[in-house]
Amino acid sequence: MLSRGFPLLSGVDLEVQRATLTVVTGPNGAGKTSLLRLLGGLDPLHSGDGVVAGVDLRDGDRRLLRRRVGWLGHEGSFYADLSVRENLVFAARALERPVGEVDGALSRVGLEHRSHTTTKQLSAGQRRRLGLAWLLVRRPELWLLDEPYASLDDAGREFFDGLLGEVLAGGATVVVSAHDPLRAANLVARTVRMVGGRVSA
Amino acid sequence: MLSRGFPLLSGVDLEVQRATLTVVTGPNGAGKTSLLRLLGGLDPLHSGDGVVAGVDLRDGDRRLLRRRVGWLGHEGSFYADLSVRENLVFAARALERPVGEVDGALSRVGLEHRSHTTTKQLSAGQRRRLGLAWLLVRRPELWLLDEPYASLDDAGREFFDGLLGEVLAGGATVVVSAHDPLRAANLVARTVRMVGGRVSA
Amino acid sequence: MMKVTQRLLGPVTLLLLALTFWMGLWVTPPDKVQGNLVRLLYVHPPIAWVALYVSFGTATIASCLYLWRRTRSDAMDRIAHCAMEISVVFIVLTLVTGSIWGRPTWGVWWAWDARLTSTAILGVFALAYLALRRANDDPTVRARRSAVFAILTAINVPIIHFSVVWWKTLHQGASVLTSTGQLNVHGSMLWTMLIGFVGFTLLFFWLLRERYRLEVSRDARVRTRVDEALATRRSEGA
Amino acid sequence: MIRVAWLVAVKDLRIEARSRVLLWQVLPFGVIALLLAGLALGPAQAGTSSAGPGLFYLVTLFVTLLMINRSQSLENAPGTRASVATLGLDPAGVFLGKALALTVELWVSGLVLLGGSVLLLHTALTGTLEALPSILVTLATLASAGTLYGALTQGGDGPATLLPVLTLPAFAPLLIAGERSFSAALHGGALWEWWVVVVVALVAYCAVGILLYGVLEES
Amino acid sequence: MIRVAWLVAVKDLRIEARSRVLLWQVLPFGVIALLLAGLALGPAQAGTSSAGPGLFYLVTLFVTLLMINRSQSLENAPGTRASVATLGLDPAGVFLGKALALTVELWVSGLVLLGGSVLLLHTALTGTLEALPSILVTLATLASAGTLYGALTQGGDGPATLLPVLTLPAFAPLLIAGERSFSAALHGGALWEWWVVVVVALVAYCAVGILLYGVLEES
Ligand code: HEM
Ligand SMILES: Nc1ncnc2c1ncn2[C@@H]1O[C@H](COP(=O)(O)OP(=O)(O)OP(=O)(O)O)[C@@H](O)[C@H]1O
Ligand SMILES: Nc1ncnc2c1ncn2[C@@H]1O[C@H](COP(=O)(O)OP(=O)(O)OP(=O)(O)O)[C@@H](O)[C@H]1O
Ligand SMILES: [Mg+2]
Ligand SMILES: [Mg+2]
Repeated sequence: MLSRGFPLLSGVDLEVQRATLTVVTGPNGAGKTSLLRLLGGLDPLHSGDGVVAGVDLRDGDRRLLRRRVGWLGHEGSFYADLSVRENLVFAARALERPVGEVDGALSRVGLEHRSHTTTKQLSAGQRRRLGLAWLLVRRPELWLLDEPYASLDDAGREFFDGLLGEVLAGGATVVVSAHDPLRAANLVARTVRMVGGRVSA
Repeated sequence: MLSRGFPLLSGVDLEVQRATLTVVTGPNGAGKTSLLRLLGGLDPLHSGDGVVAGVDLRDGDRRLLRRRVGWLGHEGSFYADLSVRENLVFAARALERPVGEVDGALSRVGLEHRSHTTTKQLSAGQRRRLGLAWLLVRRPELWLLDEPYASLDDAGREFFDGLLGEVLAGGATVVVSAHDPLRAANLVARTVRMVGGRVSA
Repeated sequence: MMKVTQRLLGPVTLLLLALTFWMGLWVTPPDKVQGNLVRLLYVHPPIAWVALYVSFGTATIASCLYLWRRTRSDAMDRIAHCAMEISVVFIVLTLVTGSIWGRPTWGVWWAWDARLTSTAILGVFALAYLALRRANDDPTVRARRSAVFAILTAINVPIIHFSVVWWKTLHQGASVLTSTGQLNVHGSMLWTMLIGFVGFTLLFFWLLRERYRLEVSRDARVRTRVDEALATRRSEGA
Repeated sequence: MIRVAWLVAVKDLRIEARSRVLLWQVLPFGVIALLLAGLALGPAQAGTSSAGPGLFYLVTLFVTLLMINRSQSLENAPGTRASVATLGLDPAGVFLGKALALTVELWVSGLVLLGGSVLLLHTALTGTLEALPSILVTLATLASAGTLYGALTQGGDGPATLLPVLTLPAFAPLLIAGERSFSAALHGGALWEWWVVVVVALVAYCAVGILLYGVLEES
Repeated sequence: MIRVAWLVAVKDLRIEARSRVLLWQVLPFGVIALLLAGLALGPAQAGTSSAGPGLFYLVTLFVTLLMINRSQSLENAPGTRASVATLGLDPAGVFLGKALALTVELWVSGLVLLGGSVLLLHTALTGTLEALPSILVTLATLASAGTLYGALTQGGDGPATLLPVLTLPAFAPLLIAGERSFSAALHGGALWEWWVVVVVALVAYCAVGILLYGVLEES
């Protein structure tokens, strides 16, 4: 598997079970973020094969895949000039979800008192929380979370762990990249270790 | 203390001893990042008083302060179109340090094999490591580190802990904001907890 | 059959071009008004024809084929790229031969004439295409974007054409075949022109083939470099 | 498609209303550029209204480029792209929405610049009003072409400075057509030919955008 | 100061050499804008060389604005500002370095545009060569003024958004002076008065920059 004219990933042979939590670990630069982007159909696959949620990564319509994916990245920011609430309303409208869900999501992640702040004024952790709220509105089938703990405070991490359990119980699949071991260790079905663009264990 | 027309911090009463490690914790949005920026002279102080390294934050020449400060922020990126090495050489030249130190710093943070990669192509953790290398070249008196563990892998965190000890032994002062407890707990002289823009303990 | 055509392409091109030059310089008579300058007639129009229609046409068709899922292949992307590069060369040649012709006939090297301007604009399009390719590293992104750009360019060709048609023009109109369908040039001149058109068109395809081969071998070299990079990548952190 | 277009257009216009980039940054540039253009050409030529249409479109071109840049950079904030990509918005709708928002913004700036050229370059008022429909259509065409070209230059490593190179050859015929029909309105002359050029271009760009915007977004 | 200036200038030029924004993006834009300007004015006026200097400076203005933007956006990537701020670079040196790099870039584009206007607008070659020194000085002045105003317009959260409006009025006298001395070189006429204007402006902007750039950076 290649990407961006540079061999980001090669020798990745991975199968993820539906409705399980897979954790990807590995040293910096191992290719975790790249793998997650690939799984979400955010980057193209240049060689090798992959099928995610029934969509072929190489020849299939990756847009179909992306509609079913939720992504929380290192830089989880949205339209910087819209307020927290406006961003979520945009997502809800785009997905034809009732706009009423937005306020529920906001208070679940603890941003209700910041709902009229423009996104660019948020602190790092608040931005992560907004990312989680966005996912709550999205309710995707495949959750791809890149270092979800980063910048979150204790309460945020606890909330996140609770959310994970809920999501898995709801039948969605979760792939998380992490440097810290997840605290909700009992939920983890499989841990994959990457090194130098390969899955090593 | 005010900042950016919004009361970011108020009721912060803090004294930091020279050559000690202070950890600032607190929930998301508490004002940790804002406090660190203020200490480094990166943001102006609008009311209240503060003296850092002998420089008055309100009336003094903050540039004098900044020269003595090392900063590692949430988004520790540099000139995106320069390579890793060129960025460090720029810093070394600017500070009239021997350029030879650059390669030492690069190999200490484990980026020697990425020294000709442009900065924008680095992974999140590699970018953090570049930030550390930049600080190694800088050797500041006051280290301000915003969530230093974020995105670093295990080896990186270990290296960071070692670095902390070295820095403190060298007589520099370190202020760290963190959500995880630092592993090198024996080095921590004081933990400050912030809530809602105030120091609570 | 294919092989024979392939092998013959180069020699036939050379033969036809040599024939054009020989007939153009020695067989055909000088013009009453233009004198020997008229001999540019055997070079300039065919080159312009290749620059505008043959090469842009090839690039556009190849781009469409690339974008259509069923015929998508790297080959199409490469053909479009090579055709556009050759088009730059031919557009420059058009401008040069035209300017050389224009200096004695119109008294200036360049004029704000509709045809000249639109030729220049097309040249800029071709250059912009190459710039766009340079600006993208990822092969897929590059191929898609440049294919869309080539198609946008194709839209512009008729627009440019029409936007200048109503403009009074210095440049020669359709002078070889008049609207009554009557031939108004000397017989040997017509033959020379015809051979010229065929010769320069074949020259285009010959260049295209050679350029394409070069590109393929360069891609192969890139691939070996990628393999090397892959090896170092795999040894990373091991 | 229409629903998505509306959603995207409202979002873009709301961001514009919030950040006031058009109002405070682009428009003043445009007006002053008009003033300078008048000065650069010297009082003799600027006074004659013949230079008006040309200068109007030259400045409009510059304003358009700035606005396209802005319109695309909204989508390119770090992280925004990935998050929005997972919404799986219909690309044809996104194209139409962005083109619509850009059209509205260009109309606003076009009206201001027309006012400027009437006041500063002494372009005749009645002729200007007559030319208004053709100007609005030309601006809409510029907006839809610009949205397409903007998507072509988006994301890449180089900043969107590549945009001018790609757009200018395509804008050239539009600008000429616009300028000619503006001149024709001012001084009398055949109008419909230029209309045909602009309307054909508008339809063609919209068609290509609806069909191919997805291919660009994909990358 | 000189050391820092050199360091900054080399860094900016290296980034330019790496990203080729000038070569592939701004310059073609300039050339095409020149072509379009010729078209917008119509063959009748573009052919007369009198429009040459005005158009040259108008296009130069656009190119300058693009380059200033680029020059400042280098410093404004997320995180870059804070990291570089802690280097405590001498602001006078930063100003000189950035102005120097911008001058070099503007000279390159100026030469290309002059070539373009000789070829496309039939500006007389000998007159153009005569005007060259005055053009180079004017471009240097634009670069130093641009660096100053660029710093003013950055970090545009607050009321600073209004400041870009100031750029163009400041450029106006420079452009007029440059255009007049270019015209004078082409058609004969008094040159030295315009020289005085431009040189005084250059010295003034450099002085202000050296003294006050620190104040701007601070904010
Ligand atoms: C820089 C200057 C010139 C340029 C860019 C130029 C460009 C072109 C182009 C693009 C065509 C192809 C048109 C088509 O096939 O639709 C063409 C054809 C032609 N050009 Fe030029 N030209 C230039 C100068 C001249 C001059 C000075 C003459 C003669 C006085 C000339 C005579 C012709 C003729 C006879 C044709 C063939 C037209 C036909 O039969 O349809 N050109 N030129
Ligand atoms: N365009 C590119 N050119 C060259 N190398 C690249 C490019 N893009 C990414 N890389 C490299 O690919 C590798 C994998 O990056 P990726 O972001 O996937 O790592 P990661 O496992 O997420 O690391 P981290 O733990 O630091 O987040 C890195 O070494 C990075 O430098
Ligand atoms: N310009 C502004 N306008 C309004 N509010 C702002 C502005 N800038 C920052 N804030 C608010 O100030 C608060 C403190 O932000 P800061 O980044 O210092 O928090 P933090 O303690 O670092 O949080 P985290 O743990 O999430 O990084 C946040 O609530 C943020 O929304
Ligand atoms: Mg990563
Ligand atoms: Mg913070």
